[in-house]
Amino acid sequence: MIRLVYLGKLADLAMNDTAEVAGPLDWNSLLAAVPEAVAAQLGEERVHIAVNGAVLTDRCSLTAQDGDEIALLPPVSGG
Amino acid sequence: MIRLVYLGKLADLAMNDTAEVAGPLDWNSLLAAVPEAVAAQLGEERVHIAVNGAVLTDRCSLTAQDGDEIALLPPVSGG
Amino acid sequence: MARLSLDNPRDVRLLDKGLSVGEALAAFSATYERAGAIASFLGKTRDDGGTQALELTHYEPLTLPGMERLADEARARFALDGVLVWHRVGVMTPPQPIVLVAAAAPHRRAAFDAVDFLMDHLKSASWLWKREKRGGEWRWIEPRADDHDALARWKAD
Amino acid sequence: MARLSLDNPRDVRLLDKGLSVGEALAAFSATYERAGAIASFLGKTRDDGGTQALELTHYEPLTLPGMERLADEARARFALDGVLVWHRVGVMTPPQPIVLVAAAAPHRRAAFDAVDFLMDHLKSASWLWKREKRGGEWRWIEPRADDHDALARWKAD
Repeated sequence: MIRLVYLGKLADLAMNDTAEVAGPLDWNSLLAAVPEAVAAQLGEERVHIAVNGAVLTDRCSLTAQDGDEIALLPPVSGG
Repeated sequence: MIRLVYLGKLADLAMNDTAEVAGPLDWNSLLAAVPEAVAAQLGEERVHIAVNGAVLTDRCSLTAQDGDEIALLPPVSGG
Repeated sequence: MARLSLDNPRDVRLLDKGLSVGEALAAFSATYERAGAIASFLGKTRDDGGTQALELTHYEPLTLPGMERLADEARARFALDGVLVWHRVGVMTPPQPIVLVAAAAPHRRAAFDAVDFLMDHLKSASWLWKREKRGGEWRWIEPRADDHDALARWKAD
Repeated sequence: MARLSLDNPRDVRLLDKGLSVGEALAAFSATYERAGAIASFLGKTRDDGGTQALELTHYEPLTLPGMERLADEARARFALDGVLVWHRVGVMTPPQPIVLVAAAAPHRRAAFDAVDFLMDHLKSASWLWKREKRGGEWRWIEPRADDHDALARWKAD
């Protein structure tokens, strides 16, 4: 299984902080695997994707296997 | 008597922090009353004069009577 | 008070409890006692009457490593003796400290600029997500346009 | 630690003894606990190997009143909740604090700018005279050209 981690408002939209989905996943199958409200947000350029703690420069190049962790990172705000 | 207060390097030049001189004093008699090395410094625009804690806008307008305190204020440096 | 021990030349922390600004800055000043200039910034939840609570979420694999890289970037960019970058995570209520940044340097300008640089990047370029509770409702905060403008200053040169 | 009591909205002091930065900033943060932003600057005698001692002279009738006016000017100029302006006088040896400035404000920019403004003016527009002892010789310090440039920034607008 692949672990999805929803950060910030994506966790609200997914109504969960995490989810497990069957691998492998690419960008299109990720869009299909997440709740519709999350998929709509992923359409925005400002959501970043990290695989096993490494942020993807080109998120469309996503490939993940069972055992990987994919984090969905909406716009940040700290300080 | 008028009390003169030498600040900063002027105290070194006067070899004293303070001095007493007879009043009244105007700008020219002040120049005559202080040690030569101090008078040379007073020639510079950057030395300010305060009478009884009030800095003179035009130091040439100096007038002081017995009982007054004249402070001679060279360029400052704090912080 | 007991001396807090700081990592030198950078001390970067994510804190899930309150922080004591006095203790932290006393320790920072002692750690860099030969530095001529120490600038600091403390950001607190603003008690403007409306904010009931604030929550900061982080993502373990990214947030702290990203802050450590940011601290190193500040050290590379400015002539510093050392930096401190502490950020709260979790739920907090006003008035509680959220972020404390300090920079020690031989000269004032470098210390000031480093703190400014670190704050701009923590605010809108670190892996943190902030939400606010007002009137019983939680709302996610996104950086404002001027936060992005502030960040862009550092990219111009 | 015992709570230090600060004058609100400005606490201006000439100190003839050492100052505890941790205690001062803890008290400052507590005094303005509703402020979202607190910026501070601590200047210390720089222990560059050569400086054996430093002496700061003041002139009672001018120095403290001038610093109080400066603090009020900062409050008039920036949107602040309060300021702290402390300056050491007398003889000190490295590494000792010389100056501590802090500003509390609703927003970060105002707090930063106020500390910057206060430091520029303390450095070259306050009634203080500094001399340094190096190699056994005392030498009076005058502001450098860039100190005057720093001051001029605030007059342009």
